[in-house]
Amino acid sequence: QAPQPTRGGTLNFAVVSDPPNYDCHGHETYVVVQSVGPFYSTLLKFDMSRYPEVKGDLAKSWSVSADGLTYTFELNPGVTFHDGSPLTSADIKATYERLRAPPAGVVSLRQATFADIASIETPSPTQIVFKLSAANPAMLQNFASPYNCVYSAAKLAQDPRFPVQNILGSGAFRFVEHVRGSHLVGQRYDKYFVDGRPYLDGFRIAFIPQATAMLNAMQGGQIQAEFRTVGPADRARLEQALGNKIKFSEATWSTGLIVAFNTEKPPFNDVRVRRALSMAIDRNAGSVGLRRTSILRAVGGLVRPGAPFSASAEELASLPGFGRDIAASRAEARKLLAEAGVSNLTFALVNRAVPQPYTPAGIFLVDQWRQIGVTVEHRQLETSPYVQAVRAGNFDVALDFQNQVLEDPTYTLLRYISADKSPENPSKGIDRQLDQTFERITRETNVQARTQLIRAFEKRVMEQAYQVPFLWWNRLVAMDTRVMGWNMSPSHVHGQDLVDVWLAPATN
Amino acid sequence: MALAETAAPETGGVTAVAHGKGDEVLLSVRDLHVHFHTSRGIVRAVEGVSYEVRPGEVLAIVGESGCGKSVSSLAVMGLLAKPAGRVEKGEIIFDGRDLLKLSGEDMRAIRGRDIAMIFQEPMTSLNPVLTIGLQVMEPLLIHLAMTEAQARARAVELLTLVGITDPDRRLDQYPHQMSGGMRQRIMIAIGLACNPKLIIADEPTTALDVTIQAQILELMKDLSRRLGIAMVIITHNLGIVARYADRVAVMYAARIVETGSADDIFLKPRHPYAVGLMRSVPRLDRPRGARLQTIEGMPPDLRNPPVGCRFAPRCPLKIAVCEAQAPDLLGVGPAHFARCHRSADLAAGLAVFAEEGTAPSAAIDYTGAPILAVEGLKTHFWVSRKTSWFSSELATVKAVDDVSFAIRKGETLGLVGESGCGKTTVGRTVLRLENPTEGAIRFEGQDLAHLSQKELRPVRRRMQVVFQDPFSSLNPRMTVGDIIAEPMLVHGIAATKAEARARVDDYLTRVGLFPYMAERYPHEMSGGQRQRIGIARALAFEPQLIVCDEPVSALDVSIQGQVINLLEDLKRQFDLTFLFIAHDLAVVRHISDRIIVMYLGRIMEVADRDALYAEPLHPYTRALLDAAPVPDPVKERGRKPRALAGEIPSPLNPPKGCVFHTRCPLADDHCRTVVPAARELAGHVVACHKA
Amino acid sequence: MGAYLAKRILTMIPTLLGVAVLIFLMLRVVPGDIVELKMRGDGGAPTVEQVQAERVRLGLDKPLYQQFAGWMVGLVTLDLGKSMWTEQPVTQEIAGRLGLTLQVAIMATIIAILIALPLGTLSALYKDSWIDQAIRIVTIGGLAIPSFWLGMMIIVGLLFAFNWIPPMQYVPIWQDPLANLSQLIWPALAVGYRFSAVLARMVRSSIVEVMREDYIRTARAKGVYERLVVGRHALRNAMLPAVTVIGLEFAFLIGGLVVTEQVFNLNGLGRLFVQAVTRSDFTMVQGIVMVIAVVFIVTNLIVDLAYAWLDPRIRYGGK
Amino acid sequence: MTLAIPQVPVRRLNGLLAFAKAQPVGAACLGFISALILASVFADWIVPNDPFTLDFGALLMPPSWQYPFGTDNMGRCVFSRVVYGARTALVIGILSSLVGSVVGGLVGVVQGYFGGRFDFYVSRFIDVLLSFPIIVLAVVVVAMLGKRVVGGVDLNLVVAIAIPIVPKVARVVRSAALSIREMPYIDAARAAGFTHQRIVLKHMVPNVFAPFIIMFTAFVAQAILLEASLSFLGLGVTEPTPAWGLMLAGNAADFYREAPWMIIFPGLAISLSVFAFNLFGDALRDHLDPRFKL
Ligand SMILES: Nc1ncnc2c1ncn2[C@@H]1O[C@H](COP(=O)(O)OP(=O)(O)OP(=O)(O)O)[C@@H](O)[C@H]1O
Ligand SMILES: Nc1ncnc2c1ncn2[C@@H]1O[C@H](COP(=O)(O)OP(=O)(O)OP(=O)(O)O)[C@@H](O)[C@H]1O
Ligand SMILES: [Mg+2]
Ligand SMILES: [Mg+2]
Repeated sequence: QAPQPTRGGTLNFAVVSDPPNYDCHGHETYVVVQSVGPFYSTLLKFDMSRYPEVKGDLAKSWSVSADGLTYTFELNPGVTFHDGSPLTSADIKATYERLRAPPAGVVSLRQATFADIASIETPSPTQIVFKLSAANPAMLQNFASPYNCVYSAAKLAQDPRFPVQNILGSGAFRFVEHVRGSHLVGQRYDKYFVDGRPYLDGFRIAFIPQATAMLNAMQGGQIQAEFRTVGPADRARLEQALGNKIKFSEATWSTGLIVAFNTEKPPFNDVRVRRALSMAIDRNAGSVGLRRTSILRAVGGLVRPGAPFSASAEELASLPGFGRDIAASRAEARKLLAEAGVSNLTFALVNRAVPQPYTPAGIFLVDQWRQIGVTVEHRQLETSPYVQAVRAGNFDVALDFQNQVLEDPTYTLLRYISADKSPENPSKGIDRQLDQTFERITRETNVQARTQLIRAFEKRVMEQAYQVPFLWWNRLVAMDTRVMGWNMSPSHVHGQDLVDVWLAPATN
Repeated sequence: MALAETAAPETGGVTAVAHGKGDEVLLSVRDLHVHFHTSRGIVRAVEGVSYEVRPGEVLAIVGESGCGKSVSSLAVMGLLAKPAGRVEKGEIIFDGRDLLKLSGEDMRAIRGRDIAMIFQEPMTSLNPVLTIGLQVMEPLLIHLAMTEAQARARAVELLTLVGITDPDRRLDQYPHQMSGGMRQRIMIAIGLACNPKLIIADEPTTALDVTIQAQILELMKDLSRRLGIAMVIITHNLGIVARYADRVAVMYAARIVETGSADDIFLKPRHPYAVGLMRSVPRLDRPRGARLQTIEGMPPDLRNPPVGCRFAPRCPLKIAVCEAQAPDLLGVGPAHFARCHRSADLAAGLAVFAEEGTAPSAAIDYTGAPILAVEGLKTHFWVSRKTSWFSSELATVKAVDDVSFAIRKGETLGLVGESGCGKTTVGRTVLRLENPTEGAIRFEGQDLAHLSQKELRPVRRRMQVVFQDPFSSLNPRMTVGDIIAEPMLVHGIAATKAEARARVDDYLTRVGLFPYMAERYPHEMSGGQRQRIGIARALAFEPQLIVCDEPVSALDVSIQGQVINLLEDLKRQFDLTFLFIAHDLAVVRHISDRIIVMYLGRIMEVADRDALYAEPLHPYTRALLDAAPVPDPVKERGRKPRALAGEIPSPLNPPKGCVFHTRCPLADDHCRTVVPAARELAGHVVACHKA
Repeated sequence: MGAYLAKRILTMIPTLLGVAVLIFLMLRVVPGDIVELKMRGDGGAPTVEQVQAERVRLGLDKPLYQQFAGWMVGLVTLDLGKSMWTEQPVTQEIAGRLGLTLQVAIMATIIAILIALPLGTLSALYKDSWIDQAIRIVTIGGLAIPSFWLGMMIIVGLLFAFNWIPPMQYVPIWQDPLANLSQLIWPALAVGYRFSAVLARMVRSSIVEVMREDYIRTARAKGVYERLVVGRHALRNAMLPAVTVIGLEFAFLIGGLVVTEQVFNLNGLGRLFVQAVTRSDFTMVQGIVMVIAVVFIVTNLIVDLAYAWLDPRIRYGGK
Repeated sequence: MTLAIPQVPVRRLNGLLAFAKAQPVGAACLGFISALILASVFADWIVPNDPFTLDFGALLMPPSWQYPFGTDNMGRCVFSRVVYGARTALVIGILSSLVGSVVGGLVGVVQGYFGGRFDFYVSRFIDVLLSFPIIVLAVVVVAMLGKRVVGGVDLNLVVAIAIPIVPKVARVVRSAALSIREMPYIDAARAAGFTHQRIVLKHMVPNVFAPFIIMFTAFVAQAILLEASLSFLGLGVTEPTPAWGLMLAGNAADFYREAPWMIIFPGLAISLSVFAFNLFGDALRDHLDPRFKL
């Protein structure tokens, strides 16, 4: 039987580094969600036990009009910010206005995703209505994004940048202290609007940039959890050292590596070369091998394996580069290269200088291409120049990554359309056929039809190979066996509000 | 602080006391052997040395550099460099105890208490970070168990004794705040602190100027007589030996070759080396001969000395037996011993040294245009001077201040003066290695003072230089041949390498070396040989004028004679003109036609060589001549100690008026305010109000 | 003395200015841009306009000379600007880390002095004996073993033996000395070993050299006890070059703990520096470099003062 | 760093023998260094396995005949990677030390020779460079230059390691050059009317060679260490190039229980080779110029 939650205790966990600032809206990094998220509420949130379904957070209930153009939310009553001021629909309106049309000096990285919102109305303090300009099957997920922290309208009116350096939320925890580079402390908010929550007295985050140091800290008992991931080898290490004091949760991650070809640079403007290089990668063997030393694991298409709309194993196997006969695949690849006249191809693979999983992936890819006679220089760059190089097209081939916080194809497939329509597309490829298909995918509300469109889109992407998925990551969370009430999800930004987490009393 | 006054003029009574202890021996060194075990072999630095010192007696040990003088006395002190240096054999009996058998602690108790030692380098022998007071008081506290107050009182007494004024203040000062002469006085004070029975002074004045040297030596002599302290003075200056020593031991290649009373050694030398030594130095007290007599060759390598008499390879009197069998130290007179197979022959006059001719040099035509005329030359340096606590100021060193002279073709112009008086700077400015601040340098009619380095290039061929230090004046990375050939090739004197090669051989031969030496590197040559290479390099330019900056000062006396002779020969052969810089009056007198005496950047007196020595007009010239000891004990005994008092003032802060007035016995108020102009007087040019 | 200090401080200005210009120019060559990194580093997809707006806000669009002038004005008023990453004042960010780094540097210096003085003296006095050889190997080992590897070994050793690692959170020593020391003693040991090696070698060679000096011979000739010869006559002279080394090494530790801080997970200046560089946080890098340069120069000044205190030749000026 | 005027005699042919006799430990180190050089030159023939081949069937294998130092977490042979790592370390170490020493040496000699205002301004610039800790300077330069790999060597990394060396060498060589400049043989050369160029190149440069060569060996050691540190920080050599520092980077230490050989052998390789270079440099200094202090 499920153990009864107990109250009390402080959860110590690690996050890789400080949030640069506290503004959820301006970030796309889990660091902000994991460290600042517990101080805030959002309109909706993902239901961790039934992911990817959503549930209410501030919203008690909601309804969507039949045409999919009107979203009406009923708010929980009696919600207060940590300074005691009440939270009303005005605050939510202010928050969403800031998200979809940030004032000068404010960054909202979610501007595009809320572009479909035409207007926001607040009929009453507990009711808020969003009117859309077009139906959007991804909109509910969008409202559940943990980055949509709800800010105080009053504060925003005084200073739109107020949340950048200050934390005033309505979440389960109150901000106590943040020592840069060292730690951040939160304490239970006694007037949190959900009765009996949170269980924890508070939490304390240690910022530990190095994975090894984090593991050491876990082994030394200084932290009880780290919610991003540990590597497969670390699991063995921790199990050896800590035995049954440690437990693990595992899931395919909504994050993956993508091999991108710079289609503006010959010979990568030649589809044969791109496809050959994609086909030379033995993803299946890589998955089996790399899972033992890196956080790479699942072979998948454009959609995370296991997620709605993902390709089945059979469907995958028919795509170029995913076939089960690697020898044949490589032979084909050599042939394609020969046809393209670049049998002795040499190029540089731009990769991110981050140990997991970029480095092993890079090493593996270099080795794979070596096997079809291609010489690759592995060029690992620090994140900043890496991002710069990839975005500016300063590369031959790049190992890019995708991080799908919201897994609806509307968001996840965006990067594959023509470069002039998608700022995320590093390959510079232009493919109107893909654009058209994508447009239909974003508006198609019929699941069946949508799935078919996605399959077609996927096939085209794999064949043209402007950018092709390599492997999906595997999320492996290690935590003290005492940490309870936390649920695994495919994304490390979901379910991190710590509302339901509790610490079992120490046995012995 | 006039030393001349403090020294007791009549010495007779004191000496009598000193010798009154009779024949008991204070220190007896017997058959001492010291070896150094180095990675390149065993250096037998001292072999079978024996000598005795009686209370109150002054023993001088003389000999060439490296012959083992210092090592033998360090062995007495138990201060040989460990672990390389070892006493292999012998006894050192001091006051009835064999020092070699004492424990380290017992030996320490003797050092500084019974035997004190004074070293050569006053600048480095005192600890720079400890006060003078501490350093003087240290032996008192350690050996005599005095209290601080007692020790300080005694230290004041000691400083007064060695002629330091204001001793109480000096005790709290640091060594760098004193001049070299004062530091040496302090070293003496330290030596005297515990009333030792014996003081060993290892070249105590070599690093000092003649006038200061005279002060220090007078002081030491006086103190040893008054306090009855025996002294061992190590030196290579025969004049000092003659003036101060009772007895003399002459060392050659790790052995004592002759020992006896000072009179015996100087008047009746019985070893050819001792004979040669006396004859190879230019002397102020004798008429000047054209050539010096020299001891040819070089001392042997102590790692591998010759089997027979060690001096045989250089000895003009050697006979067959000399090379086969090493002679013993045998008596040749009362308390007079020599280590020579031919000492009897020498005594009997059967073995004689060939006398060199004394042909006078060709008369110089003084009427022609001078080859070099220096007019009103000033060379000033700007230096930053630390004044006190972290502050400094920019000061001017007037290294050369209004100097004028001329050299005629074929003439040798000597330039003497004590250290720091600006001799080198004159030479360097003439060569345009320094830029003159003011004045003209007319070389063959052309004023060099304002030429650019590029314009100077053709001039440089005709004006060359020989430096003082033979060890640093040759590029250690070039072979001898390359060193001499390089200027010929660069200046187009030799068109091809082969031609240069041939000329190199020629020059090497002319400077007394061998053509095969062209392949060698400088470090494979001795000091004298290196100096010859330096001369050959200068000759290779076929110059008109050569500036010789103390070309023999760094050389041993025997080698010095060789180089001086060589310079004279070459001058005649190549029709050269020399500007010859030196601080040794005898050397300058020997080689020069005319002499300039400088003091603190100014010319004091210019005169013909003989006139200058015969009747010096400037009081400074007179003082210099007085201070220089001559190697003749009889003459020295007749001379009164007339050391010039005081120190050389700092060039940063030269005295007003006549720069010499602070030390001049004749100075009056006029001298203190008005700079004397140079004027002609009896064939001299003198800058003195009193002359 | 006051005048001297004033003059010394004045002469620092050109050096600091040089450092400022150099680091400023060097950073502008660094490829990549903090704005891109901030917005895209974790997969964000901002529009071009957004990126540009953020650049404008951070002043990155201004011409170089304007940026430089702005920064210089800040420097003069002791305002190092704001970090482009956190938008917190750089001084505040640095202040938060300096304590830790300073303490590790000081502890390493103390450890080094405690180890190096006896070892260096011993090996000088027993030059070429087996003691000397053994010490020499130990000290060269200190130069050879990378301190990050040593640090790794220390941590791994602690984990292996006790399943324990030093506490991660820095508490100032006056608040909780035990926690503080148990955190910082390890990195101090890891870098202190190298430091002590450098120092011991310097102490050895300068004692060997001093023992050859004439005044040591003079002291012995006076019959001074050997322990006084070493303690009074030799050590003080030999300390002079050692003081320089101590100063230099200490100053270098302020910025040079980069790797060690990484290994020991210390929230110090070095880690901040590497993070700032990898993030292209120019103002932060500039600020840290200026602080390091100031520490370096001030340490040099202190070394000079120590020199003067130890060496009367400097204290009382030359003749 | 102080320096006495090196009066170093040139020892030619039998120099090596004399060195071996006078400095047996130094000679042993020279032997080790030679072995290291040979190993890196002939790495292809020495190693039992290809250092790049991933073998997922042989992850974290303990040392065995096939894998003398075991395998790493990618199934690569640690021994082969250590041997190839020697190549990386030596090439980068020697190259950057050479570049740094030559540039610094030339700057120092020219500074020492001309003195005056030129010397003053260059010295101030050198002061500026010297007030950066080495690693700080290297980190910034690495970030600044990025990577430029030519023939398997990251030239920019070489530059980044060389730059901190330049001012150090320049300073020491300058002081040597200053004292050499005062030597009479330089005066003789000036009095001979030689050109500046000739005096600098023929008379000064060969005479600062002793401090130069001593510094060069010492800086090879430093450069190897610095390269390892940078690689450890992830700023140096990149995977899959075998390099010692890189082998310790990332999560290598996590395997301390399962595969301690992953961190022991590369660490030893760094330590031993730096040790050898340092000891050799020491011996060389004792041999060439006992008064020289670094
Ligand atoms: N520490 C040492 N190691 C090796 N050889 C030494 C050492 N000290 C002296 N020697 C050698 O011993 C010999 C005698 O040296 P010593 O110092 O006694 O000569 P000296 O007569 O005092 O000469 P100088 O007039 O130059 O002072 C020399 O050949 C010298 O090279
Ligand atoms: N380059 C220089 N900078 C500053 N002062 C200098 C310089 N060269 C010489 N002097 C000073 O000028 C004065 C004269 O020096 P110079 O070398 O000409 O004397 P000298 O007569 O040759 O002495 P010595 O007999 O010691 O060789 C000295 O006080 C010296 O300190
Ligand atoms: Mg001597
Ligand atoms: Mg001179």
